[in-house]
Amino acid sequence: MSENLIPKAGGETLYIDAIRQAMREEMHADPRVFLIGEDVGVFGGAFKTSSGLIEEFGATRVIDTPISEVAITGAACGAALMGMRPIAEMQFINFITVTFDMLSSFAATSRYRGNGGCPIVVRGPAGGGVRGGPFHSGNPEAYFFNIPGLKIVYPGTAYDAKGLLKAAIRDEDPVLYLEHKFLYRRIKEDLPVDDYVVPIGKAKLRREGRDLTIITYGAMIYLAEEAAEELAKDGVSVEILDMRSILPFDEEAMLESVAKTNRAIVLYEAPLTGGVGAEFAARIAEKAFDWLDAPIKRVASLDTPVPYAPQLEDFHRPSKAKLIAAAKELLRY
Amino acid sequence: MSENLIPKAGGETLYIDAIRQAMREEMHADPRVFLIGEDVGVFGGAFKTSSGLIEEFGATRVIDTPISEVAITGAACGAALMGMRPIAEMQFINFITVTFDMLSSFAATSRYRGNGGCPIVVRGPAGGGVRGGPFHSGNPEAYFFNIPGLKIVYPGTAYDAKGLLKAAIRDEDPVLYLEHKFLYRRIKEDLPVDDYVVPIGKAKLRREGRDLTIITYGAMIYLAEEAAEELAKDGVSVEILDMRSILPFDEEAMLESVAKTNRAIVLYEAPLTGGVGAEFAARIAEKAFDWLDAPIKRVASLDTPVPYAPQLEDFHRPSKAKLIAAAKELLRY
Amino acid sequence: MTLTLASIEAGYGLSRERLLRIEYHLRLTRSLEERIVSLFRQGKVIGGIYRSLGQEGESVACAAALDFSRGDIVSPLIRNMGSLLVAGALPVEILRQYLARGNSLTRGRELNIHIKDFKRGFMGPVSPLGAMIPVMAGVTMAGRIQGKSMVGMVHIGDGGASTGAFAEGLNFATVQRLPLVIVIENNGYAYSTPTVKQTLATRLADRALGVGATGETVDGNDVLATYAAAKRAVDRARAGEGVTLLEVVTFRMKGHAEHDNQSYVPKEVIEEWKQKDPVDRYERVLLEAGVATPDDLAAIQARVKGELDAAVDEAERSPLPIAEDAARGVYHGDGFWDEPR
Amino acid sequence: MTLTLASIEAGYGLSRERLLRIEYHLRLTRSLEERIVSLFRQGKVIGGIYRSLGQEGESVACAAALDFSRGDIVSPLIRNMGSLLVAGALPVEILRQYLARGNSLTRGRELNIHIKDFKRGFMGPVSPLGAMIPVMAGVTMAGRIQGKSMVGMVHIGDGGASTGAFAEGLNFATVQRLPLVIVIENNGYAYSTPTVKQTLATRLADRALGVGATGETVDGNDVLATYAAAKRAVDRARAGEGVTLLEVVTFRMKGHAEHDNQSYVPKEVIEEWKQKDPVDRYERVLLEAGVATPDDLAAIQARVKGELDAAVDEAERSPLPIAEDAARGVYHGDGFWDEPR
Ligand SMILES: Cc1ncc(C[n+]2csc(CCOP(=O)(O)OP(=O)(O)O)c2C)c(N)n1
Ligand SMILES: Cc1ncc(C[n+]2csc(CCOP(=O)(O)OP(=O)(O)O)c2C)c(N)n1
Ligand SMILES: [Mg+2]
Ligand SMILES: [Mg+2]
Repeated sequence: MSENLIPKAGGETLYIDAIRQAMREEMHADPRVFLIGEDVGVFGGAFKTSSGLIEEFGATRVIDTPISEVAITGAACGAALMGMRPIAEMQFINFITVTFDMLSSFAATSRYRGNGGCPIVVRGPAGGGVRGGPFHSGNPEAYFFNIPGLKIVYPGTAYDAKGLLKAAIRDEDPVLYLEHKFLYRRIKEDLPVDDYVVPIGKAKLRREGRDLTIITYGAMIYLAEEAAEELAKDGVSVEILDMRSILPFDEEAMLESVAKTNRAIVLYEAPLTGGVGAEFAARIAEKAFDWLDAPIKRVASLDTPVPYAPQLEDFHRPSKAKLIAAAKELLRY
Repeated sequence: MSENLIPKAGGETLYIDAIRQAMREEMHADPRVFLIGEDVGVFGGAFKTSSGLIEEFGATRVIDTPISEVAITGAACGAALMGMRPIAEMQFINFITVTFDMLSSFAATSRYRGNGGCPIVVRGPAGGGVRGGPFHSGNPEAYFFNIPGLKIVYPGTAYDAKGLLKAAIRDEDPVLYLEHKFLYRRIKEDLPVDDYVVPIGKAKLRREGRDLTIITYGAMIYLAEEAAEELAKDGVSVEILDMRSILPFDEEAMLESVAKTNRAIVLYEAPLTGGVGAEFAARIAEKAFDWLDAPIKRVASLDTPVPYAPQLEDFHRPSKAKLIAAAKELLRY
Repeated sequence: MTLTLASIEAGYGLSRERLLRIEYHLRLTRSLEERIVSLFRQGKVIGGIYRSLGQEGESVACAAALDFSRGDIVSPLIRNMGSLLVAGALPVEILRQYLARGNSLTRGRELNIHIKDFKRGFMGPVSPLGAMIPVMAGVTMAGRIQGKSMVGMVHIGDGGASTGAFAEGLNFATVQRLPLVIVIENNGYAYSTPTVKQTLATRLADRALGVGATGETVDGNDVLATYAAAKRAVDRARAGEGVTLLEVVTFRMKGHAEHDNQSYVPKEVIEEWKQKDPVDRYERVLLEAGVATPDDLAAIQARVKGELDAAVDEAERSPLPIAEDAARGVYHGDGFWDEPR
Repeated sequence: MTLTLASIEAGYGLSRERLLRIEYHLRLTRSLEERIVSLFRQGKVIGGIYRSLGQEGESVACAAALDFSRGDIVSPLIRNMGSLLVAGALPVEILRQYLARGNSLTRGRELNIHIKDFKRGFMGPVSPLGAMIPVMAGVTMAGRIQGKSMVGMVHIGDGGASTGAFAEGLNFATVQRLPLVIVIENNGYAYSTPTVKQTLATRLADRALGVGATGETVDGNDVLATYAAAKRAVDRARAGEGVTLLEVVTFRMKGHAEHDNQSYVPKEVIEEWKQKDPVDRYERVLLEAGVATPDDLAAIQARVKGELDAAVDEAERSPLPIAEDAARGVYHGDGFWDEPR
């Protein structure tokens, strides 16, 4: 397909539309790309993320499936081995746990054991704050974080949502792409019209600061900003590093920032214990020890399932208050 | 059943027999306890862990099943809700990934969401060093470590294997019990004849030292000891803390030891990135910062699947050499 | 053949009292759901709602075949509010779920009909479809070990029947000859996916053939026929004859959830199924057979209205959860679940 | 009816050359496995071995029904070494796996027949049973998107058929009308578990009924009958008629792995199945039909012996893996898989 037939989008774009744009443009640019999942075709997806795609690309490239996450991801793996570039949608990212084995045993190990690269993208709505209760609010990135062979990304901006999804689709290895459902229609950005990717593994310095670094990703970048604004009023200069990619992650950017600010808070939306942020903290504790003027703090959700009632969910989640308290503690140190 | 009908075992006991003893004694003591899994009955289990149990307790309490990990663990959950105390065996712990959803969505959340406690034990042979290749050498503890509601234990001694399994069976919450297949017939200890449990959540100080703490669990305790012996020759005094329980884990013991030695290495058999040891390191970095005289080091497996050939697997795994190198680096600090 | 109370009693073993009780539960289900819709429109419901309009018949009829006094347990899906009500869940308990109140059975942690009480005989689902089949296999397995004569019943959709969990659970329960009835609700759609895209099988009950279970298909909008089929299945289970896979053919008259306008369903199909409404049909039977007079039916509706007025009132007055409670009750031992709310 | 070459040609479409090729692959499979056993006894094999004695017939016959020149792909189980050999895997490649050599197809990272080469048309399994069914569904789905006329074939055991992955894959492939043949090897046992404890179904092919696929059961120790059934299934697949679930009834003549002495199998049963040995039976057919003389058969065995002598020699001389390589080739881009070994 010639370059100029690829429809360019861009301009003011919702986070969710950035995802659709990325799929659409990649499907135009590369006939190997297809989308497979429950209700992704005729209905356009439970959140309408893929609306219009079946009309544009037909039912062989936008495939409605039975409720079979193992079959969906397994078929994606098989197709990937045949040279295709499947995008498998989980209706909610929670249901990725149903096919944990396919991803950990088959997809992640495929290249290493000589079975060939398995370039699939598994994407789906993650994250809380939407009153989804225990089964529709998950942040499962840590479950897959000790599984070499996978990649994991979790964009927090529309720009990154589009650029990382394109990078994921073009990647030669399996990528879990977590999209935050709270951001779908709440974040809108002016996106470039021209094709771009956001490289997997590169963090983004969202805010420069001197006194303290908040290392975070996903929807938490906005919480970090709120806290930073508030702390700025007290003259505290906060740096915010949006990791964006979780596996691999940008260790260098993390260490560089800590070398500058000498204080670090790791912020994430999943429960505290065993979260991805533990690894970030551990890396800093090993490799930036000399630069640290204070302990490494983590702010995350409570170690509980995600409760449903607003009062409970809000208490469960990281809050500006907790973040500011952690920051102040470090600054007093 | 009256106390004196419970058959007491003990004496020189293999690690694997400690597991069988625990199951047998608990089944005698408590009619609610039963074992369910593939080939656990007539055959006595792929590793013969349950040999003799079906003869003693009959086929209603030692249940051979189809190859259906979801059904096995799901049925265990249902039975647990009915007041039973099921032990579900995974033939190899790797296959626990097949039923990740049942454990994370159903079992772990059951109590929290008002569905009642779900006291199941899921156990199975874990760990490498046996030339099992990518699918029979797994250490999946980190996959489940960000899932509040579960407990995880990983004994390294026959004493702990027995005591922790008894504690797991008696526990009111779901426990993943990882047993190291390399240790099955290689570790033999003199066990007490009387009933005992090893409480979940308590670490064990295996070796006292002054210069450096190695925080570890599972089969790695022996590697830690080898390294400690060797370092002792150079006058280095190493403390070894066997965590034994992973979720919950004994933060206090960890911090206490680091407060004493001021240097910590976290050692584990799983791949480095996203391993359980990252959380241990993160806790130390937050809560023992003032006591640290050096960075926190981690020694773990390479970030790859487990390869099959001995040369490859040995290189993949943590080694005494790597451990000693890490120790020396810290001591020079 | 003209229908009479005597012929129904002879054919179905249902007394007038039980027939009217079924009618009461049908109306209770439909009206409770209407109350929930109106609370939803008032913005009082937290999260979404999943309608069972058109499926009240099979929900109530299947559960009516159980004997809760013998320890039977039903595990409904989201569209089986009727099963819960038959098992004895109170409307106020369901309303408190939707309103996410602190004294709901889940204390505000879980939504809609995800509630459990084994004493009364029900356990709501978790969201991952299929999971409850193995779980209910385990429930009945425990019942057998414990020497109970209980029967389990678990619901799954045409869509949920495509999950591996369903398949493992069905085979496992069958080979273990457990006293379990698995009801597949073939309501035409799984979200937007029609059953023809879910599977090439034309009878979902045929899944039974592949594992050696008993399979049966019944018109799920025919309350009496569904009751009879469910009763046969329950009797078989109790007699130790193992698993029945009972397919009830019905239709989801609303979208998957409130935001889904069901644009993918042909209008004629909805019209056609409107004619087959299970509650209307059942009421016609009651009238025709002289089991009830129009006044009797009106009295039942009046009773339902009164009960629901009170229930909504009570639910709305129920306390909100205490924020700090979010941290508690994950593990045994912190006393959370022993505290009154 | 007396068997003749002409009657076999007419009935099965197999020429003398192809009939002898099947014989060659049967002998090659059996003999290669004997070599592996002897290497195992010499302590040279890393890890365990899983015998296919008694199952060579169905492995070879099913794969022989594929047309690798059209891009067909077979995904065998551990007991289908024969399928791999038919697809063109070399004995030395399999031996290098068992000996964990650095120049094996998996470079010493994976064991036994877990090898893949799509150019030749094979992909070994991962260990979690059932996973390959969805994966092969995807392979054939891709083939269709790419406009190929390829067919996929994937093997599963009586035990593996109890997995959710199998069920999801079977239903998915069927409803998508994919060109896939799923072979269930009912060999009586899954490890120590007899098929009666695996499922109440008496015919595993009946799983097809529940999803709308075609099901067929065949005597897996009858090489010609199995070939014919597999050929029908492959033809159906290639013609766009979708999935066939082909049950081959056979027997596992050895324990699950070398350490398992099969004590749970009644002696008579083993004796009985010995009489039904597929290789013996096939050779009797060849002799009876005048397709081959005893000398022809001896010549094939001699050829096999010669080839295996050379293969074992080459495998034993193959280099061990380089330790440091363990760290490489996890992700694209480090060049590992492009380097010659
Ligand atoms: C394993 C899993 N995958 C996906 C979903 C998302 N989901 C919720 S309901 C639904 C459709 C269910 O259809 P069906 O089983 O036919 O039940 P119905 O809604 O028609 O009653 C889907 C796909 C889920 N809950 N669980
Ligand atoms: C999901 C899963 N669970 C358990 C196992 C362990 N396991 C390996 S082979 C086997 C028995 C397989 O029996 P069957 O499918 O009948 O194949 P056969 O060995 O008879 O060829 C088991 C239980 C596995 N590999 N995968
Ligand atoms: Mg449905
Ligand atoms: Mg078998």
